[in-house]
Amino acid sequence: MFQIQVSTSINGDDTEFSCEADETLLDVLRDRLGMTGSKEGCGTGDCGACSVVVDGRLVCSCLMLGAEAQGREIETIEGMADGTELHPLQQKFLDHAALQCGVCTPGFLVAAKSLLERNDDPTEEEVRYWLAGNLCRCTGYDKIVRAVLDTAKDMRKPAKTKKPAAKKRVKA
Amino acid sequence: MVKVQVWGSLKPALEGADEIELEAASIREVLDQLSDTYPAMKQAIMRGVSVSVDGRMYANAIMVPLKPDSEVFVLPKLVGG
Amino acid sequence: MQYHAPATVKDAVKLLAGSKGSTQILAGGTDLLVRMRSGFSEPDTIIDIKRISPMCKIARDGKGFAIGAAVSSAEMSENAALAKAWPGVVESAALIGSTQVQGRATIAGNLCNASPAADSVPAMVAAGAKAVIRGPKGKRKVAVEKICKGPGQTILKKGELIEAIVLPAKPARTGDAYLRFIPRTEMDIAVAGAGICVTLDAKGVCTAARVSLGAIAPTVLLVSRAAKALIGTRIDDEALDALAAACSAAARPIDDKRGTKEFRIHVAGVLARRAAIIARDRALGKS
Amino acid sequence: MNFQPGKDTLKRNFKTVGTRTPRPDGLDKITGRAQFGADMTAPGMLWGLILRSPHAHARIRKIDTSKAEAVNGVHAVVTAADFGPCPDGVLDVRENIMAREKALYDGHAVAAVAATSRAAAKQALKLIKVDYEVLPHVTDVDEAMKPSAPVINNKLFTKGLDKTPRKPSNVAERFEFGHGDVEAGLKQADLVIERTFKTEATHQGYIEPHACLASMGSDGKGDIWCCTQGHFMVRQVCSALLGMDASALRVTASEIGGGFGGKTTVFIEPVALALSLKSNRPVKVVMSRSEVLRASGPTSSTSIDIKIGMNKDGTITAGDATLRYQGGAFPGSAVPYGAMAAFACYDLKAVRAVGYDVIANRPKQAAYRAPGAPMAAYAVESVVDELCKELDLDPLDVRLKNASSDGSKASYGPNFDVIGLRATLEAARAHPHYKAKLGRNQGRGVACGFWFNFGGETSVSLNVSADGTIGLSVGTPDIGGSRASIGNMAAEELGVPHDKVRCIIADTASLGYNDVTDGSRVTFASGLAAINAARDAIGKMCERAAGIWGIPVEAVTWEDGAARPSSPNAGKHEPLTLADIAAQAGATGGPISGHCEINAEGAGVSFATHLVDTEVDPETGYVKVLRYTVFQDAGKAVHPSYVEGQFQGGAVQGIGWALNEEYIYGKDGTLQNAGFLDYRIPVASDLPMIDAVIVEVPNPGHPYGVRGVGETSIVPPLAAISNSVSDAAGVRMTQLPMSPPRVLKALGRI
Repeated sequence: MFQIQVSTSINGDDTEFSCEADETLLDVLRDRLGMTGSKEGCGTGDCGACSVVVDGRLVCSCLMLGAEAQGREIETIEGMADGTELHPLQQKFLDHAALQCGVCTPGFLVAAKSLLERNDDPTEEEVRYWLAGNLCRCTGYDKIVRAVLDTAKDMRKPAKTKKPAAKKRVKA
Repeated sequence: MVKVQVWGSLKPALEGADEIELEAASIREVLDQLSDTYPAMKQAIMRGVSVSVDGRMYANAIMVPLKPDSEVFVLPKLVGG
Repeated sequence: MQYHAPATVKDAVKLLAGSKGSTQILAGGTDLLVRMRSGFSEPDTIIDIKRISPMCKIARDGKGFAIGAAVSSAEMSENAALAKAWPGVVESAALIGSTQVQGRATIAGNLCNASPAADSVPAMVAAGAKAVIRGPKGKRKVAVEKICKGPGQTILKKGELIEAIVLPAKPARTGDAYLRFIPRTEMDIAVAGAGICVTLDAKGVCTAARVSLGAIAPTVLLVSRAAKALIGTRIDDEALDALAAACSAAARPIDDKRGTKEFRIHVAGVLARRAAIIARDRALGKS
Repeated sequence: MNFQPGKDTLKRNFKTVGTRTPRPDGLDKITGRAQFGADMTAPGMLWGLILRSPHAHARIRKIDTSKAEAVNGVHAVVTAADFGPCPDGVLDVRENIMAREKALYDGHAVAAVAATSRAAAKQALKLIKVDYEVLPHVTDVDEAMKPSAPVINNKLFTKGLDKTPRKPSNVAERFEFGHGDVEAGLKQADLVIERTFKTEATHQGYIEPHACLASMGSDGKGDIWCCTQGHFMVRQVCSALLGMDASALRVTASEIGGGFGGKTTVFIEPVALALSLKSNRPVKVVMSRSEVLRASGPTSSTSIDIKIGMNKDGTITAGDATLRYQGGAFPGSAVPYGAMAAFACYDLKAVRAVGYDVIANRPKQAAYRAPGAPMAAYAVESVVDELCKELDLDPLDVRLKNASSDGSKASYGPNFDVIGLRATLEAARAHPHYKAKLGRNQGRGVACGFWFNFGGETSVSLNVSADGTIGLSVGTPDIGGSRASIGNMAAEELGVPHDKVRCIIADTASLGYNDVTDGSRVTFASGLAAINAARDAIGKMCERAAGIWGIPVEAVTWEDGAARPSSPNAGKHEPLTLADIAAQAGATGGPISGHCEINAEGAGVSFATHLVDTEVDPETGYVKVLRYTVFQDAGKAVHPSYVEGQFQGGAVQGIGWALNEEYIYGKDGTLQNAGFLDYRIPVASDLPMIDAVIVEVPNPGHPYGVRGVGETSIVPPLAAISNSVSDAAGVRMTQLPMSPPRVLKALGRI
């Protein structure tokens, strides 16, 4: 089988890989690039544990081919903290005990970050619906929702230093 | 004497007795005597039992000391989730 | 398996017409990749249409809209003009799967997947949407309700693909709505769905209506008898009861893991009634 | 130095215990660094895949693996023939991990391959030819008990009857519990209600599928990395199945992405090990979600009859239950625990619970959070609720009137120690939720629940480093934050800040045996062992201080993290802190560590009361959960955030069980909904916040009063929600899940 050569950007790093045509982006991240922070809970887009952001858009990496990553900009959980500085959501998840087993946590963080970049003042209902595609079996979601709402509140505080909406550079 | 009861479906194994009294200083002695006296109990004990002593549950411990008036209850082996 | 990402519709059609074995178009991929993983679908060739720029755009088509086949439902929700004109269609697309799925899923893909439970299809049918089909012999426009022949089957011929979905200009005092029933609040496939589009005259009397039902037959249905129950009325309780009865009567569903036959028949009527109220209020400018 | 229940006094003033400290594994889990079961790789690793039966019940005439073996990249193919004789205790496990003569359920493993790529392994699976003779099957519990049902195991003769039957059947065993004259009790009652209930099987639904990496050398030594609730159990079972010395196999528990009981047994680990043995390469096996649902262990489906008598004043005169639990293709459903737990919340003069353990063509059930109890509580609490309604009595008053309390005789036999059921009921009655107004189509439900909670075999090692920090090794995989709570208990005991203690899960070669993480035992038992280990280390540090000061050890006490002379008579000595002593450890006698190896006893039972409001859409049967409050006795909440987390998580799993989760089998006996799309666990938008009220009635069996909290929280919700929906709909619901079609049907709308 011929492998496809792909050049892409992952968390700002230029990355090249080769993959089979039917390999998903999740398989590539985990098995070829050693980035195991994105998890496979279902492989069918029903659990959100593999959530990544592609060109500013939240997607399930299990529902995207590795080959489709050509020229795209991909953000994963591994790029969420800035060096040792945690993203505010990460800190709030710790503060609120918003994780138990932690296997769904990377997906929730990536998805919640994508929400707060679009809506810095979500209602509880908006948080719940945005995150409906991220399954958690341990927490009953209560502490996760609180952590996201609390992060939004904190991030709004410093004189509207609102983060710019995620960069969109769709190269079609 | 230690008072010993067993769970409902094992009652026939005690050959009609609702409760029996034994001289025993530990769970091990209770289980040994039950096994020796009642063949049907032996099988159940071999498959595994939990034992309650004065209201406290022991899943797999036989060396637990008993008081002379302890109440012992033999139950199926417990598992959890 | 081969993967192609052509840059033009022409190239895509050429690849599609010339491919051997089974070929699948990859738009959002949210159904295709699931089928591939379960072994249901084992294509020899995949043609990714997301590198074809016109297919990634929502264009004004006269006074209507042409929604490229690679446009995600999230992009539809973000298009203010589209959401204002056809809220029912946009909302139906926003019901497909999760936020993550909506970032990829397309209504053209939803249609081609040919599931009777596809959320966006009854809404498109009610709105009078047409599919623009491109193939080796050129272009044709077909009403959305005519695309699916049965579960998993479409009228598309070898070498053909859907280039865009076209929504007409919205007539004055017209409102559309789509509602579905699922056991949870999100993440399920519709157990039943109802899309309604109504046009009222200045007095609030319904002059035109389209009623479409999902998940209650092998394909999405356009139920003219149900539309007739609304036309000439003010969409009052009596008309709504007649609508619900007509919808239940038209439903011929199956029992499956998602719902029973009797449940689907009943709920099809309930949903149609509720959707009609929303559509009516939208036509009246109330919402 | 070990804690003596009943003799030692309980500690009630705490510095670290009871605070909400950051968890030690937190950073790894929020950055994606934590390594779960599927995240490990090894040089030269192969991918293992398992072929599964598409039939519910079929004789395996022949398996031809020759074509699969010929696929390029395939290094091993195994079938049941690769698993030889084994001890009786693991026979059923051996049959379950690889079908031998018969495939007993849809999804039963029949063969496995290991190849250099997943694609090659997938291709090889397709080339394995299995010659099946399809047999009649049965999946429903009531059907399986009928004399006309296909007999799944012709060597199965019902145990627990007065006389062992001559004919085999699908009924493995009968259990009976209770005391008093039930018939007389029912006769005395002003009102007797009798009802039959059914519940469908549900799955634990952990988000991380089973995964393992096994490596077996030709020298007979092996390693397994896997997500499990008990790596010592994995070692025992795998070594027994492959005829290895237990100590030749080292098992390391990865981070575990949820278990809830489902990871207290093995499915893929022995298969991966056998593949590794055959290929002489490391082999990784990861289940797909569909495999998890088809072939790991869900709960029992059940059918339950309840008869309860009540007087007009609310006194329950007698309770009678018959419980039938289908536990999949092998004996061992949780029916005895269901029967024992059914009436545990009530202090009854006459009570009887009879349980039948039934086999059917479904995957072998595994433990799921308080195994067996939620369904039994559902049935009993539904009838109690109906009696309250019929007699116009307040459901909390009636429960308080009949509640089990300290010293009362439990329905399953023994007398209770100090228990907190009343405290939870009183907390519920005083809570604003109980008085809040309800709207149209809305209803309120109340229910109580009980779970035993375990202790069990536990081993902990606590090492004092030269810089005065602590390494704490425990052997119970952390499924919900237990490293934080255990580390905090050690810090409390030693008198050091919590962040000076690092708690890890040690592998099977580095620590004594530990029972699995189950029965809500870890914070209790590993915590108790950690406290004992800390006391052991303190004893040693006091000896060192005594040596340094030249006074007898009896004259040294440990307080606030330092050794101090116990009285002025002992002489004037500046306190020696833990760090001071640690720095001199080498010179004063060598390294200092504390140990504890125990069979932990004294686990305190736990009770909860749940309150829930729902709204029913009378036109669609859709149920919305509006408000939910959990009141549960934690004894002492070591880490309140994770105690609340257990309450909330259990309640929501119960909501799923009550409303939408179910195993749906087709007429052909195959599972119709083997995915998260149609196996519908609750999503964030389905739910309100879950209020968690921690009640603390200290357990006399633990130095800090700790009780297990993990399991009780799933016991009341099924009944609480059913009672709430019944209240809202005005009709008694008797079947779970209360999916919209069932609710609509109950309402008479369809």
